[in-house]
Amino acid sequence: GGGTGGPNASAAPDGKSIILITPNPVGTNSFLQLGVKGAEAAAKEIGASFKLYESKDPTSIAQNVDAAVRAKPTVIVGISFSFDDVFTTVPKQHPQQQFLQVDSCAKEQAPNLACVSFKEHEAAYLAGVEAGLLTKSGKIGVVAALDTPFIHRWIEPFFAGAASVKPDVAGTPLYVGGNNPFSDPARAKSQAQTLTDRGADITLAAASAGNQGVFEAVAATGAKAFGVDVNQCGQSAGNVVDNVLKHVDVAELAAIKEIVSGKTGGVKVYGLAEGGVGVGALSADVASSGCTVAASPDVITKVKQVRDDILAGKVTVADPLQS
Amino acid sequence: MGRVAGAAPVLAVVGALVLTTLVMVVVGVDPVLAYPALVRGAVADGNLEYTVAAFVPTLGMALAFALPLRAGEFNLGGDGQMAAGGVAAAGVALSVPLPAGVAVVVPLVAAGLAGGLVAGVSAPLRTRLGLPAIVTTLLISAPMVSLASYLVRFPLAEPDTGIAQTPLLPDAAHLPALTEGGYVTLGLPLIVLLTLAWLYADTRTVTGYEIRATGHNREFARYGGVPVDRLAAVTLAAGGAFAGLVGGLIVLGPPYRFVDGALTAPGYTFTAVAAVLLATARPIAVPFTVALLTVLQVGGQGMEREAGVPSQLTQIVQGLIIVIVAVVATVRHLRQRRAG
Amino acid sequence: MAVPADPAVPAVELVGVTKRFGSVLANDGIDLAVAKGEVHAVVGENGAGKSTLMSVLYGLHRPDAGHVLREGRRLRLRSPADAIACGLGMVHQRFRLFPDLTVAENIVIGAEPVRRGAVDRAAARRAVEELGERYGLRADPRARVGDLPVGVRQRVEILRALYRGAEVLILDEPTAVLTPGEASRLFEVLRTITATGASVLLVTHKLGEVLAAGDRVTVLRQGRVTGRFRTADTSADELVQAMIGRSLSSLEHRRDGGGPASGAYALEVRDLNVRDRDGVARLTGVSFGVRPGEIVGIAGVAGSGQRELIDTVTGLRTPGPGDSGEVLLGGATARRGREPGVAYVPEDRHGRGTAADMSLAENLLMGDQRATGRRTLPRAAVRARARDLVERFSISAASVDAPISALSGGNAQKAVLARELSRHTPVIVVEEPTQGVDVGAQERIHTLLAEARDRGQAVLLQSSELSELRLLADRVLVMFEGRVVAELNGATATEAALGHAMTGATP
Amino acid sequence: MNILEFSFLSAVLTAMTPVVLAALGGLLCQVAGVFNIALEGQLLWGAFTAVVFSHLSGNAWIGVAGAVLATALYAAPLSVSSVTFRADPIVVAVGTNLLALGLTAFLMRQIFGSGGTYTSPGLAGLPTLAELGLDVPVLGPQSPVVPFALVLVAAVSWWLARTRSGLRLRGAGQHLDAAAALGLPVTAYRHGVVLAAGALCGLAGAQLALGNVTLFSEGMSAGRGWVAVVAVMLGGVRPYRVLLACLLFGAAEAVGFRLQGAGLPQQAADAAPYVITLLALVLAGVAARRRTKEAS
Ligand SMILES: Nc1ncnc2c1ncn2[C@@H]1O[C@H](COP(=O)(O)OP(=O)(O)OP(=O)(O)O)[C@@H](O)[C@H]1O
Ligand SMILES: Nc1ncnc2c1ncn2[C@@H]1O[C@H](COP(=O)(O)OP(=O)(O)OP(=O)(O)O)[C@@H](O)[C@H]1O
Ligand SMILES: [Mg+2]
Ligand SMILES: [Mg+2]
Repeated sequence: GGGTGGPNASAAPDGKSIILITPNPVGTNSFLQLGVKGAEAAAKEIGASFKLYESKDPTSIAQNVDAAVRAKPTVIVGISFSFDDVFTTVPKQHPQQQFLQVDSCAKEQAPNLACVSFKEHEAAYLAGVEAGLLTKSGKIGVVAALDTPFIHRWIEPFFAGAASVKPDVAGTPLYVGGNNPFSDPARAKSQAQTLTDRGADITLAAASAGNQGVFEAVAATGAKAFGVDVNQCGQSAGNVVDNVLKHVDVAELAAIKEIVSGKTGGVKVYGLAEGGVGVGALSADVASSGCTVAASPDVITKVKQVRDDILAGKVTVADPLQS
Repeated sequence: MGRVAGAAPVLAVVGALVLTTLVMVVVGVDPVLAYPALVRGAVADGNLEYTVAAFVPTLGMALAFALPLRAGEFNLGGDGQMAAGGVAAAGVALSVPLPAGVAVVVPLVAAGLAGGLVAGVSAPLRTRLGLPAIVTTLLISAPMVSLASYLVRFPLAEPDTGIAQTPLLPDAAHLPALTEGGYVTLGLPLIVLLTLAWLYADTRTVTGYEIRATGHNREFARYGGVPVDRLAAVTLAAGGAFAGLVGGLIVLGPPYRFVDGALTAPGYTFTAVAAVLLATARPIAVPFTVALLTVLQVGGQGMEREAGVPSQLTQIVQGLIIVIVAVVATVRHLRQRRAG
Repeated sequence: MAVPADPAVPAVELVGVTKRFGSVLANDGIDLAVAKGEVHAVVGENGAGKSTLMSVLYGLHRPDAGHVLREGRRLRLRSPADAIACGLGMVHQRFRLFPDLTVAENIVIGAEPVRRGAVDRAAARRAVEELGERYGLRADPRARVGDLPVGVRQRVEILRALYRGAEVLILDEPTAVLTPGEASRLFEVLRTITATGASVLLVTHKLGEVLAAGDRVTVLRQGRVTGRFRTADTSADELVQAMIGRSLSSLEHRRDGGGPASGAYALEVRDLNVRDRDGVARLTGVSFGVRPGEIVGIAGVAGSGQRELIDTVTGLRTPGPGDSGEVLLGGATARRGREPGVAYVPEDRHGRGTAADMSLAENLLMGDQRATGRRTLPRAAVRARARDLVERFSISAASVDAPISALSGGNAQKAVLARELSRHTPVIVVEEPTQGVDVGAQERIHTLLAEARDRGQAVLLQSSELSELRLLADRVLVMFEGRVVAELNGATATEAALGHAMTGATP
Repeated sequence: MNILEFSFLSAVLTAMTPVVLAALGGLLCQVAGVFNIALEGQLLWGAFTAVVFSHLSGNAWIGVAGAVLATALYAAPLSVSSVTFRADPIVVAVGTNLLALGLTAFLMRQIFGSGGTYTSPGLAGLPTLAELGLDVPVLGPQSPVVPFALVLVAAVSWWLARTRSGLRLRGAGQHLDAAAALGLPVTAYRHGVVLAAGALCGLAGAQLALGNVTLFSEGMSAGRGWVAVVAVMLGGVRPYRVLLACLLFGAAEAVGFRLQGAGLPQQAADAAPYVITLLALVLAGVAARRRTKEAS
């Protein structure tokens, strides 16, 4: 038997606490998993208790935010665009409560709401550069969970990056869709096979739990894949070139620490410059990452050069969300 | 018999409690914390508002299933009808500027019409081609959800945001709220009124009688001059209209837009099917079975928040309770059979 | 236990059987012995307990007291399977066949010949054909049972029992659903069966059959035996006396005034032609009329077009492209769909005439639900109306709120009649009004029909009971292959003449 | 060209094998007169237990056997409550479907230490026929379960049509009381088909998690059990028709994937299998209607 509600089981009256609210059940969603990881790390570091409220629709998001406000934690963290609506109104009604929105920012931002967002497209562009350099067939693809506007921050920049080094490269995006887009590895594998059947030899896997299916598909045909969010090279040794990294956990941890230390509100954008996004090829320990890009030093060199160009403003990566 | 019938729900609750307590103890959750958290999560601390907010669509979807069922037609396409209604409401509210008052009514009417139309398609398929409604409603549902999703993703999409959703509906189209939070809207009295109207019509009107006769024995009803094909079509369309209306109510309520997937994610359709079947052909019991399942679901989230019960466990508990209630609901019949 | 006095041990014997359903004492200490090779009839009013007794014998009900002996040995019957194993077979009034299986499959199921792991279909077919040959029960072993007419389905039931080695065959109201021709063929079959030493228990309401086909007869009344007779030594009157405790008043149902009704037709059919879905002509050039105050009978072997004719007249037939002709009611063309001016007592009480799970009151309402012109349906009014009908037509029912399935067959039939006759429509169409109904109720139903006529209603009466037609009808139209081939005077036509006309031979 | 066609066929077969197996279970229940919509949850449970047993034993076939047994066991509450206690099988199935979601996610955390997806290089998946030395087109890249499923369809069809027990099962489904009166153990049949459906869903889940891919992720049945229910509704009690319905659905889905590559929106690709199935039904219905009309 566990938690009996003893004195140290949850937050002491004036102890610190963090409540993270997700828009959907965390389940297989690798991005939400990272969010949980970051909040947990922050709680550990600042000595706070941590609670996770999982929602399933806008109404339950609102209910969870309400319940969180009643619990008066140190910070309430909401993750994703789905919080734009609630975080427009609720923080204003509760000026004493600190809020943090990860990955987006409510339109009318209250002073007690801090936001962190990412320039995923910059990292995806770099991965595209790698893909463009490595593809032999000149055909690359993306398997994404669902055709949302957000996912295009990976797709178009990935293709653009590839085209920047191999102008005639053809990119095809496929979406898993169906009944459970974020956790249908068999369908994702089938999609990836469709791509390899058409000659694609590099596929970016952005399908959450479906990624493993994509890796299995490329492994069977000798093609290669890219992972997203975290280092997924170890999940399918020898088949994953690199990953489009998005350090949600790191950024979240930093943001929470700032709020706790009194620096509230504001928007922080994490791009290549801030180290919030990137690809494995840029990191020092690429050799031990298990990623196959480690075997192509020329690719690594090129990627680093493009990164520098982006930082220097010589190359701008278009953000598909900015129409 | 009356005593046994009265005892059945009590037995179900006791059985479910015993089993779920057992599960909690086994997996290390303290029932002493969990149960009060479940109750509070459903009715206390301002949560009642959200329970009502879930009760309204579930009850609406229960009507969407129950109404055609009385005429012997299975409507399993609630998701598609609801999505069609929701997207119709959003489309109308966004594209046609209307004065206050009408701005709420017109989208809701559009929602009902859209849902009714989607469900109504199954009627001629049934009467002309002999395709059972249970198959066609289910098959039509998925493409309808996809269509709504497409519309929200492209023509009706809000620009510059990461998720597929429509822009905020104009203020005039917001359903008037009955509570501060805005989640209990005019939808509550509307659905309650419609439920009462249905209960009344079912037992006390000619049409209700004819619908029931059709459900019990189609040939008998036809023999008695009941236009059975038309009634089947009407009940299917009316069921679809309820589902569409639910979609409209959700969209015109907070956050006042169609968010892709938000209508179908809570699983109102099948919760409602379970509630109606649990009511075992007694329409009057439907609001109560709906309330039971809604409290379980909304309260379950409270249990997750307060007692640290993982969401998987809530699903386990809810699954067990549905099974137990289903079994106990029939113990009555079993006893009768033994006595016979 | 007493050694049987007869030198021949009975094939089967029920001893002191008592069966209670709640407060109803359906069987009350019944003794009944069936000798080998005899046809033993069981008669009694609706609800007398005949079916219950047969169910006890067949292992469907366990008696509260009493037991069953088979060739002197006491049986423990826990289920029909036990009964089958002991050489008992039963043909239920509502057939227990599998509609999607073939005839052969229906017969061998439960005791299939097997060859190399599979059902030996050839052997099964052969077995069915051999049995059919031996007893004169022909049925195509490959046909799907759901496609077969009622008479053939009954043969399948009998064949199944025989295939399972039944030496005692129980038949519950077997002729209720048969045409006279099929019925007489059935009795020939029963004779063939008893000739082999097997016995037959025959439950029926038709005393003519009892006297013609039975050897002995046991009469039940309110769950008890009220008479045992040898058919050779008894009469219908004596049986009736034992069944209902009085004689039937020999009512004269004919119109007092005599002479045929005259004047305009209340119902007229003009040159009706009807084709079925396969394009086969079912009615060809049918024309006739029924005047107010007249009963016109329809006779004919099954499938002669009665079904299509009545469905057209009542508006229940969806007209096909090959249909033509006119139905006039009171001189005006009938509208499409069910015609409110035509009351209709259908033959199929379960499928069409009632909804088993609805209450008696709700069943009594059907067809009249729109009569008030209001959209509401006050429950008190529905109940009051039902109670009134229950009273007027002496339907015996515990409550008008209980499902109609709780009524005995005779009472359910009375309920349907009550509903249709009480509407006082200009035209009444009646099919097989006394099917499965006891003699007392038969008499009452005949009176009701005569009263309707005397009130000036036009009655179209379809019946396979020729005696019923002769008793009630002013004129009898005989149908054959979709045509009206003869019109006879009901009062003077003999059954022989009717039967002759039904074969299609011109008089 | 040729290769493309083979790969298309192969893709349809892979995608639909779990559905076909689950639908076969649903069909058996349908034959016996039990409406089984618990397939989705059982498929998920089968996938989970297959991975657990494979993980524990290091042998994929033990995973398959374990899934078959464990899922038959999982179907036991459905069979007891709906057959013995006569509870509404639809309601019970709604409950067990929910239960499967929660239970697999919960046990996953207990057994593998984390939620989401479980995979490991050490997790034994089913071999392909090519790996077993049978490198033929279409079937080569498939696990042995795929041809087995096809054989099973034929076997079930033959069993239902020709064997003693198959005949009796059909009888029990058409007229329960009559079958009981003939002394057939109808209750045992009904329990039997529900448990058999569980076993088949176990096999389906094992193929999904160890054949189609080699991993378990939460909710990975992803509606396949519902597709199986639809296939049973379409095919009725005829195994080949159910197979055909599954293949039609799978082919439409695969076409949808390919058209997505040519710019078809994802939502249209999602809808395609349902729309095509519905169209096929409607066309068949219209044709049947015309035939009867022409006859007259
Ligand atoms: N299963 C049952 N439950 C309750 N009452 C029953 C049941 N079966 C028969 N009865 C009652 O027992 C009595 C005898 O019924 P039974 O069916 O044996 O009559 P019957 O002689 O066959 O009548 P009929 O001539 O109408 O066929 C009736 O009052 C009937 O309502
Ligand atoms: N009051 C009753 N309640 C429940 N079951 C009954 C009742 N009366 C009869 N039954 C059952 O209904 C079944 C049909 O009975 P039976 O064969 O006598 O038909 P019936 O009553 O004559 O009806 P019909 O003549 O309309 O076909 C029997 O098995 C009997 O036990
Ligand atoms: Mg009887
Ligand atoms: Mg009877």
